[in-house]
Amino acid sequence: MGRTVIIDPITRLEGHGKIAIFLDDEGNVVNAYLQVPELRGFEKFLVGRPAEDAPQITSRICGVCPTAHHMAATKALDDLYAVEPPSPARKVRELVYNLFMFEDHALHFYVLGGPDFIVGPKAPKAERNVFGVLKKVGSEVGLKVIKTRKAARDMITAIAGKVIHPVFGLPGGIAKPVDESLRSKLLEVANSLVDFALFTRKIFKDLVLSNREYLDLILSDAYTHRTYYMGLVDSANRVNFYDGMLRVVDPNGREFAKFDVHDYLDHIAEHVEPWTYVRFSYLRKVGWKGFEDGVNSGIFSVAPLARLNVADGMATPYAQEAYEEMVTMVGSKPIHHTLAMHWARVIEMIQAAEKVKELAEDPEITDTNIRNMPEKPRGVGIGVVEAPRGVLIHHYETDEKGIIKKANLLVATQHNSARISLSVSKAAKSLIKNGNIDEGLLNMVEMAYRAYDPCHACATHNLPGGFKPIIHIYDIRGNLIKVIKP
Amino acid sequence: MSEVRIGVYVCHCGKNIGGVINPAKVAEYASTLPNVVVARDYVYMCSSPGQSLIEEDIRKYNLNRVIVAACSPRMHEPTFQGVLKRAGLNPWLLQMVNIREHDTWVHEDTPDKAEEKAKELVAAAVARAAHLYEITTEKFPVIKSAVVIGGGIAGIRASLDLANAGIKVYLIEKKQSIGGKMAQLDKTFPTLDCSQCILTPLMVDVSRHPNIDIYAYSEVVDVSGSAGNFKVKVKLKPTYVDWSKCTGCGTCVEKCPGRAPREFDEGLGVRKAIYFEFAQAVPRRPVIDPKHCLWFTKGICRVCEKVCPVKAIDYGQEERYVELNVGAIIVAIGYELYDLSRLKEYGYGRFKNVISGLQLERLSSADGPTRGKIVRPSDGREPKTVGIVLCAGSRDEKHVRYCCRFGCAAAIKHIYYIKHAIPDAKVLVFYTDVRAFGKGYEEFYQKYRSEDNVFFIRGRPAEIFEDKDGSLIFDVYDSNTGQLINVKADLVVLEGAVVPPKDWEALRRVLKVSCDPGGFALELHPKLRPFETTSDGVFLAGAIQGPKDIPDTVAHAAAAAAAAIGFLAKGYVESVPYLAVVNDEVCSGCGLCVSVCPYDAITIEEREGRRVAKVNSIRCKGCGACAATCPSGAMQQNYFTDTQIISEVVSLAGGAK
Amino acid sequence: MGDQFEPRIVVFACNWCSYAGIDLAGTSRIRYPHNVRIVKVMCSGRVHPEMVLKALREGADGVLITGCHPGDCHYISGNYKTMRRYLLLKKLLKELGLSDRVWLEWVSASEGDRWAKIASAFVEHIRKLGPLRLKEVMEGE
Amino acid sequence: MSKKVKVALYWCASCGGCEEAIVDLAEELLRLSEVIDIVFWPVATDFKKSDVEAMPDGSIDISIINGGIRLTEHEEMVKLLRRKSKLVVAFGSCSHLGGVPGLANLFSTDEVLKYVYFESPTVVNSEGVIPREEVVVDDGRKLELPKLLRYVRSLDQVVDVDYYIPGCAPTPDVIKKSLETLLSGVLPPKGSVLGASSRSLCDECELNKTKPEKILLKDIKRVHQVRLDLSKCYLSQGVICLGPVTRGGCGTLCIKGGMPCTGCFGPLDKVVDYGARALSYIASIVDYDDEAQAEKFVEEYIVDPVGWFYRYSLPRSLVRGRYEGLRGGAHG
Repeated sequence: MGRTVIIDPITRLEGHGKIAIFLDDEGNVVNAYLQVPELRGFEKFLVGRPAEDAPQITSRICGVCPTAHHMAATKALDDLYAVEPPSPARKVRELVYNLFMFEDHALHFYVLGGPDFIVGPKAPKAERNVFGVLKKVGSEVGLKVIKTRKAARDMITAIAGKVIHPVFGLPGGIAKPVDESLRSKLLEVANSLVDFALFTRKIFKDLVLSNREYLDLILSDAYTHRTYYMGLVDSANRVNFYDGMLRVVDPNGREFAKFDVHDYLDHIAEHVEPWTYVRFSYLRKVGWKGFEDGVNSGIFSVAPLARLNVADGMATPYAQEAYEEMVTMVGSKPIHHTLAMHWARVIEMIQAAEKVKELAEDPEITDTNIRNMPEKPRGVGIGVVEAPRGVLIHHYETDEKGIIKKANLLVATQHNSARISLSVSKAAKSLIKNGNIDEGLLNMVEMAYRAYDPCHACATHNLPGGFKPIIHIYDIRGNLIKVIKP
Repeated sequence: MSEVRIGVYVCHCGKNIGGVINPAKVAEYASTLPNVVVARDYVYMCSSPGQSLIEEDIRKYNLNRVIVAACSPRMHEPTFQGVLKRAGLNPWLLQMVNIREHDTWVHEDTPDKAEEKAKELVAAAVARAAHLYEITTEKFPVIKSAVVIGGGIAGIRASLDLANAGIKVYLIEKKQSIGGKMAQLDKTFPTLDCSQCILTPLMVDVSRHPNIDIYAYSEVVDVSGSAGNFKVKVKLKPTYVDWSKCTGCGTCVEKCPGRAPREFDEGLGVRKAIYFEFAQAVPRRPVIDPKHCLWFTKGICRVCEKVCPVKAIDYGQEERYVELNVGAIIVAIGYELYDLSRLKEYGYGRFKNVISGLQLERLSSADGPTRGKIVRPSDGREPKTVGIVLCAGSRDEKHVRYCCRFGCAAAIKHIYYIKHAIPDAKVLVFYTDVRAFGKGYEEFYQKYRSEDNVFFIRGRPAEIFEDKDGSLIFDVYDSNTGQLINVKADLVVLEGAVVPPKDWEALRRVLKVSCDPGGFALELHPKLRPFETTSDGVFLAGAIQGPKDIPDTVAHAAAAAAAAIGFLAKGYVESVPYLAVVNDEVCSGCGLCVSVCPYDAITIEEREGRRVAKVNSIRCKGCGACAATCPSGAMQQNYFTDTQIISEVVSLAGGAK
Repeated sequence: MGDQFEPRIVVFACNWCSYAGIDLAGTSRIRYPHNVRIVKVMCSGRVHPEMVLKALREGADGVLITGCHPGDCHYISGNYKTMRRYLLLKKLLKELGLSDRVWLEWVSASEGDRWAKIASAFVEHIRKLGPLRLKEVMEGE
Repeated sequence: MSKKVKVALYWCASCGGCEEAIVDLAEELLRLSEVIDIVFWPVATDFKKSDVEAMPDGSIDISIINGGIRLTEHEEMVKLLRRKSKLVVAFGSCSHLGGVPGLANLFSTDEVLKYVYFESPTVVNSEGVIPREEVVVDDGRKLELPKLLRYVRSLDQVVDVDYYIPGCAPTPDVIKKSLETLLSGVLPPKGSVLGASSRSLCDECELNKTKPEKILLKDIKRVHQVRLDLSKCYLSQGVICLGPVTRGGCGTLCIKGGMPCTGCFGPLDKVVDYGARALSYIASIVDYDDEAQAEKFVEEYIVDPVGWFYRYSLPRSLVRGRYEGLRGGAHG
């Protein structure tokens, strides 16, 4: 029997991932497994908790995207108590949500995923990190990154109470109104965010798109999968992070389904594998066909690229412009190139910034009518948002006192995990031939993986992080014969 | 205190402890425990050699903690604290271990388990003792005055003793007049002197005494404050007569057309709607009984108003309240007769000629309904055969378990009443035991049991039936002769059981006085402190502590007065040692302690711009509720800190290691 | 188990009612199981739930809190606070699977016999439940 | 260069919020890099476990560890770091008290797996597949998953901890103060909680002075049931605010955010069991002396004692989790 290559764990993404690659006797890849090695059982210990505590409890699933969980849970509460927030409250929520979307994308672009391009995939590995980025773009830019993120996060603190684990979400509204002095700060910040987003687009253009080599890499077959895509769209089928209908397009770009989140059970199912704690989402109506892509496989993906694929466009002018540029450059939709995820992320960052500005300017934002009082819970509450990493669904069932009896949390990375496995093994197959294990394998595999910005903290409520990857190569008898270090 | 040096002293208490476990073994074990410098056992630690043994050790080994494993701390804690004081140690460095009441007395049949338990209790005390610290108490002045509740013979005697000692007394009586049960009696045993003749002079003394204010027709409704400084709230019920104007001439009573059954005659006689409790009433000030007054019931009459020479009648009078500020309270509310109608088989209440001993007193009394003639209530005929039933309701599982302590002697006195009034009468006494225990009682008993036509039958009547002529028929099984006797009596007298007064339950709650199984007030110690209570400054006089005859009542009342005088004469009370104490550094002024303090002893103070809790050591009674509420552990209770209790708990939970 | 399990029981008793009642059982020589270990406090209102949990944590198989009957508290209302803390603690312990291990009983100064009955009943109750060994169970994997 | 303080950062079962908290130090972080030398930080640097193993014992000055202990692999790693470090600091609620994921101690691992892989409504799992610690795939190759521990633990339940930095997550201010203390060289007594207050939150709460003299509760209002007057003490409005029992130092973030304190900074020094303390003061101010009414109150209003009073500290509590008895025989 063949050899086993273990990359454990992958770095620079929020979540502990482990990849095992199996080689046959000819030294070609048989299979690659993405393993997610922990489970915290939030769904279980939410049982017995009062529903109104869910927004604060579930935010602890992930400290990187706590706002996504907090918001999904809060929306589930609106639904549970059948009480819509007053328009001002809804706008404040959306404002906070876009601030969050912005800073999270910024984090990924500059610290986690960006380095691959900004510094370059072929650059020495030791430089392919945030410090490398700073070197490449200059420390004043680095400082700008830090400052801008901080400004956005401080605004979240000011409105939501805390940025790491917000507290402001209540069924039918929010805890505290925005006052004028805060709004004037918001306006300042909003402008700086827009500037920064456009600046980021410029960096991406200059360093990546204008670099043929990188572009080819993005478009290369190694990073391409023809799967379904799912994401939220507004009434005009434009990208919306906070609310809307779930739209699914097939690998050929045709609308496959468009549904209200209440019907998610008809559309989404999950598959269990014994070698990982993560569950694999797939389209119930297409079915689970194993780890393969194509129209007949229910595997779908979410996250920035998916959102752009299911939408007909962006909701804000600059973002729309960048979006059109992307579609024209790639030439077709849906875009199946995993690495274009970074591109999509930049475009979304622009929309988030523009949205923040738009909402900060809205006169209603300082209105004090921020609560509609909930009455009796109606037993079930389902909420959905677009987390930075994709569709996030919280589903609670409660008793008549609003105590949670059952919880189901569908997280972006669960939706992506099947496609991530595809990407990983495809990358591996293209880089491991007849026993020759290219030193570049390590990062190529990682790049494929990292593009999704997968958050296993979310997917499994597991801890993020891990070590720099090491590849272990075993002989037939399973003895270690080679170790590749970064 | 830097280094902890503990001395452990295990008492044999003669055989009480030593007869069950081996105190030497316990001491030996104790000597192996941390911080223990010396451990000994001795036959009687509380004896003077025992005490000096500890005292010497404290000096010799310069101990700074003392543990005494002996009886309950409720027994001898003060004794051993005294030892520490004499040896120059703060008394609160003492830790007692209860290995008698909580161990050897209840685990006699498992001696080795008892010994193991004793060791564990000592170990826990050692663990706790390490965290003891010196406690100093504050002194507060006492107010040299007292409230006496109840104007019966006990209250009267106590009031006079206090007043004569120069203490201001407020005597509270719920009826119109003081005098109580004794005033209703015709004669007193065993001397047979006239009850009123010996009582009324005292009543007059009370009314004349400069140091005594009588609040008649009044009730204590609330008590706040604490020993040395009580605030007693008294309700003055409306009398509809302005006593300040009234001269007590009695014209109103004379002229009043209203009639009502006379309580003083136990329902046998009649009184006016405006009345004195009885002829020699003190104060001699009448009250109107609105339930029977024609003005109040029918809106007519107002005769009393018309005839009153001083215009003292005031139909509009309302109840008033006064607050008395006193240092001590004496409870002398006496007893009440058990409701005899609950002894269904005797027919009291159903049959006119079944009466209570007290009713017989009224029949025999010169100012009674019959002017002293003993007759059958049903037809006024002189009874020729009288049955006297002892222990009517007393010493009876179904009614009250305890003895009334005067029924027997009263019965003998009642034989005298009957034989004296109706020499040819036949008297049958039905008894279980005759308890003639008091001075001169046995002689009294012998004298009257041997009179002609007086028969003592050991047995209780079975069910009593009433004959058409009102006489009573019943069987009695005489357990001495083994015969069943059929009796036909003209009159049956029940020497009834006694219980605490109905209003006692409410009163004892405001006084924080516990009660015994019979419902009577619980004394601090049945032998050593029978007239004090667990509430400092509250004393017991007479039958409220338990049934008593007159001599015992008077003795008890005098003793209570003496105790109260001693307490007041000392001039100060000390703050409780178990005071709540705040750690200012930790306190955040959250104020939850304020919310739970039952004495409003805690306030929140601003200090250097911070809010901090402050305890008022006069008000704090040391319950520790605040310490059990404090979320931060800033609030602690002296002698019961979290650390002290938890170290004890941990040791007990883990057992002797 | 070989020889029968002897529960280790920590009892909190207030000075004025329960401790006195337990003393009375002693002076009246009323027998009850030796397993109980009494901790004196001035008022049951001083007993902190923390102390109860600590007892269980450190090896007690059961904890019995005793105090004055409602209305009889020497400190006016301490026993009501105890009662409320107990009710909350019970609800908490139920979720932690331990509610059977703690009882609250009122014992007055005159109820030596009642105390003996309660002590016997609680010891038997805990004996049936078996040893707790909270520390070992929760710390062992 | 070698004068710099050698610091290792590591995360166990945490959500990543603690790392974000450090990132939120922003410019501060750059300034710090002048005085400290990060010798190990999986999330951002290239050092590996093997590098740590290679270090001589006690060669790391300070190890700052966040996250609860959930896996055997966490145990191994923190034991290794303990051996290599002069000081070990528990960072954030999970490491300090067990944290929100510690609520999993209310359920057995089997209960969790059963729900997640069978009962969850979206799962399609007819063959009853369940992730296993060791799985054989393809032609006999083994894949392994780490073992889940039965009970989540706080760091000090696994290794000796010198200091604690509280919060979920610790605020930049608290982190700054803590690091200043640690780097100052003048160290507080072992076991101290750094960077925060020595008093409860009320001490620094603007609303404390608005408390009425006595707070007595006839009912409890759950946060969604009441429009709080944000200028008055929340507890006095009948909402469970854990400020009185919770260590201050966060600057009353949640209060300012219009929500009551849920206790992430944990207990004060003198407190043995946070939840018991919380429970006791709430029970003490309930305004019913009648047992039946009090029972009704508890039944009606105390809907989630564990979730409320032990939200962040169940593993660090005296009981630690749901007791399942000796050999599984559960009580209660």
